[in-house]
Amino acid sequence: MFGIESLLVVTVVMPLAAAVLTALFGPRLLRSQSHWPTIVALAISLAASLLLVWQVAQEAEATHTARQNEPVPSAQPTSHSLGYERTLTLWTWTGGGEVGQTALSVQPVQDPLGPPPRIEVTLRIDPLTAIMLATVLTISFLVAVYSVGYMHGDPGYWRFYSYIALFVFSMCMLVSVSNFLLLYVFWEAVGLCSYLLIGFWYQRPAAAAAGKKAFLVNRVGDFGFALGVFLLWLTYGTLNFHDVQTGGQTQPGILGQTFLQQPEQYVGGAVGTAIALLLMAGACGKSAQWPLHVWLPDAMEGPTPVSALIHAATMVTAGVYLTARCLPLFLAAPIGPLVVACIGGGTALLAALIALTQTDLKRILAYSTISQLGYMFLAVGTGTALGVTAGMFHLFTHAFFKALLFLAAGSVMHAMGGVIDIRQFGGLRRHLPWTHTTMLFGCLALAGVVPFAGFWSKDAILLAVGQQEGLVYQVLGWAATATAFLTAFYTFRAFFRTFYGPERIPEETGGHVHEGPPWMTAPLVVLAAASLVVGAYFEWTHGFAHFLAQTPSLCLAGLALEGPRAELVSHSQVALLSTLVVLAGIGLAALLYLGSRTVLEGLTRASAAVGLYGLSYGKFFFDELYQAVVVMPLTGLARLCGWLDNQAIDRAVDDVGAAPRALGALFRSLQVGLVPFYALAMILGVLVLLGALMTG
Amino acid sequence: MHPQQVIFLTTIILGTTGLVLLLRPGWGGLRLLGAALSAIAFGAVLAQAPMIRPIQEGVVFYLLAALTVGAALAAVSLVHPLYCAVCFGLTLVGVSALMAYGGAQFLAAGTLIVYVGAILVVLLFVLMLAHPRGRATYDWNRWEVFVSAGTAVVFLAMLSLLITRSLAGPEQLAAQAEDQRQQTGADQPATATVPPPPEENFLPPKAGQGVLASEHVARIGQHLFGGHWLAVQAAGVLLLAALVGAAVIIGRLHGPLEGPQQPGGHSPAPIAAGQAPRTESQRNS
Amino acid sequence: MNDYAFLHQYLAVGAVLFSIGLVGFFTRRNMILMFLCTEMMLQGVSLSLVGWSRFYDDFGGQMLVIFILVVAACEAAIGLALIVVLYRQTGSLDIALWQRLREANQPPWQEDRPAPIPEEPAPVWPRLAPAGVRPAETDETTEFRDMV
Amino acid sequence: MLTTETLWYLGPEATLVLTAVVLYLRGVFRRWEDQPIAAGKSLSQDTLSLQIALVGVVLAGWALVRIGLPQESVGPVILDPLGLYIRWLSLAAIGLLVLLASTDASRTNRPEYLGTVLLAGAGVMAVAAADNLVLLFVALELVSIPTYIVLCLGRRDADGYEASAKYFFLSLAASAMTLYGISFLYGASGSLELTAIRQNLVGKLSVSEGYFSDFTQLGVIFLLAGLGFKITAAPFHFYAPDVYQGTSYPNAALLSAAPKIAGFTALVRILIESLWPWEQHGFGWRVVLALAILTMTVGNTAALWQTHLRRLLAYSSVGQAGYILAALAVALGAETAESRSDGLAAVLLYLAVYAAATIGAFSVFEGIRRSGRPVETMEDLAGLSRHRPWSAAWLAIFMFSLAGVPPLAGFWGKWAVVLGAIQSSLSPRTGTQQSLWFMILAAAVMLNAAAAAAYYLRVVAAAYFRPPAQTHTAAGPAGPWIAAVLCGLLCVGIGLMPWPLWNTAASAVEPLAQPGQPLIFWDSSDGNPELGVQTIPAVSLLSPEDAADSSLVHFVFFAPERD
Repeated sequence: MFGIESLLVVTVVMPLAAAVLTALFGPRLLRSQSHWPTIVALAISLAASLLLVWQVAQEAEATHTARQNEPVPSAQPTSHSLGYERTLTLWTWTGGGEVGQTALSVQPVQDPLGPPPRIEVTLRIDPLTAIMLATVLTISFLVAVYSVGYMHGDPGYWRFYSYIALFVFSMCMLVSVSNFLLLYVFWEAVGLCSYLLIGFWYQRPAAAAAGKKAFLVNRVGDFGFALGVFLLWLTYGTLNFHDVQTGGQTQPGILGQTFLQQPEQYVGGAVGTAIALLLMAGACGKSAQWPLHVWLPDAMEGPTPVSALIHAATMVTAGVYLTARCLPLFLAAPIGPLVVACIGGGTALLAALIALTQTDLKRILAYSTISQLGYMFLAVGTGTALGVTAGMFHLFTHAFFKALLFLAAGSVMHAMGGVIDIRQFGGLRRHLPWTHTTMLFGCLALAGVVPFAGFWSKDAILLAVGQQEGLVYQVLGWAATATAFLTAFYTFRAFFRTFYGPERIPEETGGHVHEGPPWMTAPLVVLAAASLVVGAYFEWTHGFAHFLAQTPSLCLAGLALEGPRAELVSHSQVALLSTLVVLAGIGLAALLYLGSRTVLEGLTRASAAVGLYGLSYGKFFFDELYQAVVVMPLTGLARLCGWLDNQAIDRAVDDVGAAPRALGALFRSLQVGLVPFYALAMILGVLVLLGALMTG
Repeated sequence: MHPQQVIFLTTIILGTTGLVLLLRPGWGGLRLLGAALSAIAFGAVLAQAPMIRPIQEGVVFYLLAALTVGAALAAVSLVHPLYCAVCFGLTLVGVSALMAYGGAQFLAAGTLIVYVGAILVVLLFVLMLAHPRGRATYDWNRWEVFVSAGTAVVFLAMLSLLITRSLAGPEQLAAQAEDQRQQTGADQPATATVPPPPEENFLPPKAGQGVLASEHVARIGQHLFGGHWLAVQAAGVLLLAALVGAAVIIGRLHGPLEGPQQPGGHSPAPIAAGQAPRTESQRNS
Repeated sequence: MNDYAFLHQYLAVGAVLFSIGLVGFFTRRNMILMFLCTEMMLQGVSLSLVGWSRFYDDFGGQMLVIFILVVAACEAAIGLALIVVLYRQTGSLDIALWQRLREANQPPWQEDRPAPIPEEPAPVWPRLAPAGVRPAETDETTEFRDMV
Repeated sequence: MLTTETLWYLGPEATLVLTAVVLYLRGVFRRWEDQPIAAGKSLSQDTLSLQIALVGVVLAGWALVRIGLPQESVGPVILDPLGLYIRWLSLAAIGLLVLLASTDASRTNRPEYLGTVLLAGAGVMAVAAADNLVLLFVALELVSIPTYIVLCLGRRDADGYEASAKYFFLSLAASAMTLYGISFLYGASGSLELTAIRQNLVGKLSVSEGYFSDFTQLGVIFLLAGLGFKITAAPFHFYAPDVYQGTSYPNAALLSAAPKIAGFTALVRILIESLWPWEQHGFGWRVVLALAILTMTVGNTAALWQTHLRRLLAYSSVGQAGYILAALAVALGAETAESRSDGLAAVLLYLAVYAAATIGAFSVFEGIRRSGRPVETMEDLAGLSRHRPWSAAWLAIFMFSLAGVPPLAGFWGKWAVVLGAIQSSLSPRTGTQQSLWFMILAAAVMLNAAAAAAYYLRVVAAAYFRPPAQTHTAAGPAGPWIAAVLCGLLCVGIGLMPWPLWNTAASAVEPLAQPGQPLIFWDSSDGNPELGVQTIPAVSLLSPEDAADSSLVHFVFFAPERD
């Protein structure tokens, strides 16, 4: 009953059922109880996914052990598979042509019309998917519980839960499909849910504009992604991840065993680079990496649980997932990993710099998210087993503490009556003790203080980067270290300004500041505990790395299965350095925000004098730049087209359309209501006919 | 210019002018001029037809035609509606006389009896009932006289041109045959070098039912109750419907009239909207 | 030849009557006169039919005329009833009063200027001469005096 | 010769007339004092008259079923499939109108009203059976005169009287023109019998360009003018919007059904049965084609911004008349028997689907009241779908059918028309100019259908999408409702299965469309035939084979087979 396939299906289908149920019965029947279908479904899904992780771990271990024990016949290198994967094909959609016509060939198919389009609607489970599923569902469940308190009384309550459930379904499908086309479909589906949830309070112009912006910016990336998928199709003749057995023949999937065991078969050169860059464009859009990072801060217009779930923990990590999943494709491209690393490192530093001066608590966290995602890309961009593991590990831990931070910020916001500007409140620690404590955990984790989760994963990233050869990676390593310092600083800047200092309560609270209901505090506590323990546990047990290493696409020949572990010496060096840096950041923040104001003001004035402050506060003016370079010309062009359309085409069409109206007005104007006139008109008609008879 | 076109244009110009003059009241002697011009125009229409020969045989016809057309003109142009009705009666007399002259004695009698004896009398009755004081402004005020007269005269001119055009060929054939007969003697058959084709090749056959025969009325009866018996029955149904309908329309047989009528029923309520703004006194002056 | 002459003349008179009826139908606003004008049009048709009937020596045309008579009688019955009802509504026989039903955006037709009513001279009735006054002599009386 | 058998075959008409007489008698002998007139409510409960009328209609239908078609000539009537089709159509329409009139304002004179409606129905059926122009004329008057009466009875207020007056006077003028046309036709052919006209015309020199051809064409012109009034062909349609607006819904339904059926039947009888071989090369089809285009354009464009429902439907009926005229033009201008048959069948089919949809629409409007008063304007329909969802649904069906939306009956009517026009224009034997004209006709029909959809949809939109202000209620008796349901079923049924009706129509026009023997004609290449005998060569009858070879022969006509 609890076979892996059925567990997978249950995991995926439950949120969909909840979404449909809530959408159908929410508005009339469930109303303020609309959260129950989602919460129950997510609980079931969560349990199933945890079970799934456990079973996958068992089976992967068994497979691994068996494979290690058996002697590897060198003559038949393909006799055993790499890693562990199970696929479940729901159905096959063949867009014409006979199934099995495709010639078995690992050669790239050059003829675009050669193979018939053949789409396998297949779910897959492998360690990468299992980790993603567990992460997504854990956070989703906690956020759903939290939202019961946070969204209480909202007129769109059922709508919210319906969207959330739909999002979770899409996200689960995104990480568990085994086909690029379906990946693209659910890639768009999560984007749609994100759009719907950012614009959840669509009556507010800012929310509507933010939703639109997110959608449009994502379209840019998605366009690249779609081109990448087309190029994959043209290059490989299939879009499947896995190999398909048809009629005794094997049709190799892009990320299937056939290719993985002969990684030299991956197309390199210009085509491979193009594929990698196009996929990276999609990842940049979804994960808010430079230069497509501008939508994420604005996405904070959505409800805070949405920010926590979608824009911190799950959806935005889809880009990292995609990069990790397609790592063989990136490795095949000459500069693929380097581009990924550069974008990631640069974005990390850039976002951290912007976060320094922001005053909106959620926006600080949003830039922090961008920065941390940059870390992950940097790690994956190293192209080593250590790097990928570190990136995925950071993704995993980051989900917990960033969700925690957002939920805590939401709690603050909830208590402050919707105010989120850190200049307007302060010294809240007495009023919000639970929030204070849990957010402190989150901040420590984000800053990377021993032994919180962020410390371990960030250290792993720094280590992985530091182990790479080459000047670029060295620079990136130093940038990452600087980012760590900045992260610590801005994190605690926000923390201190919120909870310490003189007590300031904005008027919107109505003098009634209180902690949220248990629905809200319970997830905070759970997440705080997780922020404390997950990093240390998995780091010490090496369970995460070991488990993840069973993922097929990470078992590439170029990546040593059991790659060189970090030596203890370098590990301690990195840990020491990062701890020092982080402590410096925290200390600086304490000095500036807990101590005298004069230092802070002096520093601010000094940085403002050289323009640095404005640069940071203005988010490096990317929005303005895009406005000037992209939006304005496009708007001008659109205006021109619109003018042409209105004045030339529409005018012509209107004139044609007005002809019946004019004719009708003419004919109606003859209806004067007088009998003699009507009779005269009749006779005039006869006269015309008589004239026709006379002349011809 | 073809003589037909001359007559065509003359008819149009003279007729329109004449009718406009005739139909504009208050112009005194000009109306007489208009009547004269109209008579000339209508005479031109009649004059396109070949003369009835011998002339003494045609004189009666021409007199009757002049009477009919003249009375008809008077009927549409006279100011006083009672005079109009009387002149229409005169037209009917002329028409029935023409019918009798054309071999339809029964119809002549019927027209006189039905039209003059029944319809016209009822018309007069209603007219006098409605207008005990005689004329009213609208009785003779015109609606766009020029356009109406022009339209009707152009209509007549085109019609007459078409009729003349259609009949010209057969008339010419018949005249040729007549000439040949007169040249060769009345009792001799025609021995022309180019004999005209027999009529039945280009005209519908004549029925030869003896319209001008002495037992005219008997034959009418035979046809009426022979081939057209169904039409007679249908006409009976028609009369029934008309009688019942007239009774029901006018009768207020059952129940009150609806609509904007006053409860008393006697004081006529003017139509409120859309009517020309004029007072009761103007209307009935 | 006279066949054609007769036919042509009857058709011409019929057309003239039809046209005169049309003129009257257009220009008269008295409903009874309008009705009368349509009857005049029918008379024109009847004359044409009689002409054709004679030309073809066929009774069909005369049959039709008989039924025209019948139909005219029916129409007269209905029409007069209708006219009386209409007269009851407005107190007038003017057809131009009935123009309420028309296109919504059309202004009502109005005559631009009412035509003047020609004044009739007051009738002079013969009067009895007052007693003791010698009646004025006319030509008539002087002319016939010696005969009396 | 008229025999008793003839009367037997005219049983349906006789039944209707007798029923009308019974109704008139009931009107006379009814005990009016029993009815509380002052209360003003119970007079509409005179269901007995309604029952009598319905029984009469049913009996007439039974008689129609019983008699069928005679095998041989039975007297001076035409009892052919076309006549049978028209009689069925008109009888069905009359039955629906009687049902529709059950709520009518005729409540003061309901027996007379219903009897007169039945007489009008008998008139339409008599038009279909008339074999000569005299009976045809009297039958047409038997449609017209009851219509005057019904117009007067149906609505007794200023608007109603104005509508009656307008219809009456203009109809008089139209009658005069019809008669004038008949007289010219008589003059051209020397007979008033429909078949004799053809026999007298065909084969004579006069029919081509000769002596009396102008008379035929004059006759066609005046007949088109007079009958064009009945079928609301532009420019003879002017009365229609005013009269429809001023009268009640049942009267408007009667006006849109009975005179149209009668008028088109008369046109088909005269133009096809009597004049067709002549008309093919005459200018008849051109005139009809031009009238068709003008009519549909006038009706559909003028309807676009109407808000009064009856006025809108009046313009709609003008536009629909244009489509039927288009089919008639196709039949007249057709070169082959097939396309002639197609055109005529399209006329019949379109008449049926039009009658069903338009009577249905009027029934729906009659069946609802808004705050106790009939609906008049588009605004009155607001919220209809909320209050009377079924009425709104039926209304939508009728409007879609009138607009010609595919799954409904109206689509097949337009389909037949457009198809006929296109086939005529593609006919290989057709001249270039003729092809062009029929192409223009097809384009005009399609353009008009597109433009017309706008205002039909506006009605539906008004019923469905406008916010309701007042509630709609039913009008009381179920008559209009039943009529609407029947019409709706017809629209949907014909729409789903058009072939039975189409086959019936096609077989009904089969005798009319039979091709005849080729007949020889004369050479008119060199002359002006009206100027004299010199240009007329000797007439010779050639065999068909010779005709095909002879270069002298310019015109090849088809003579009827039946003689």
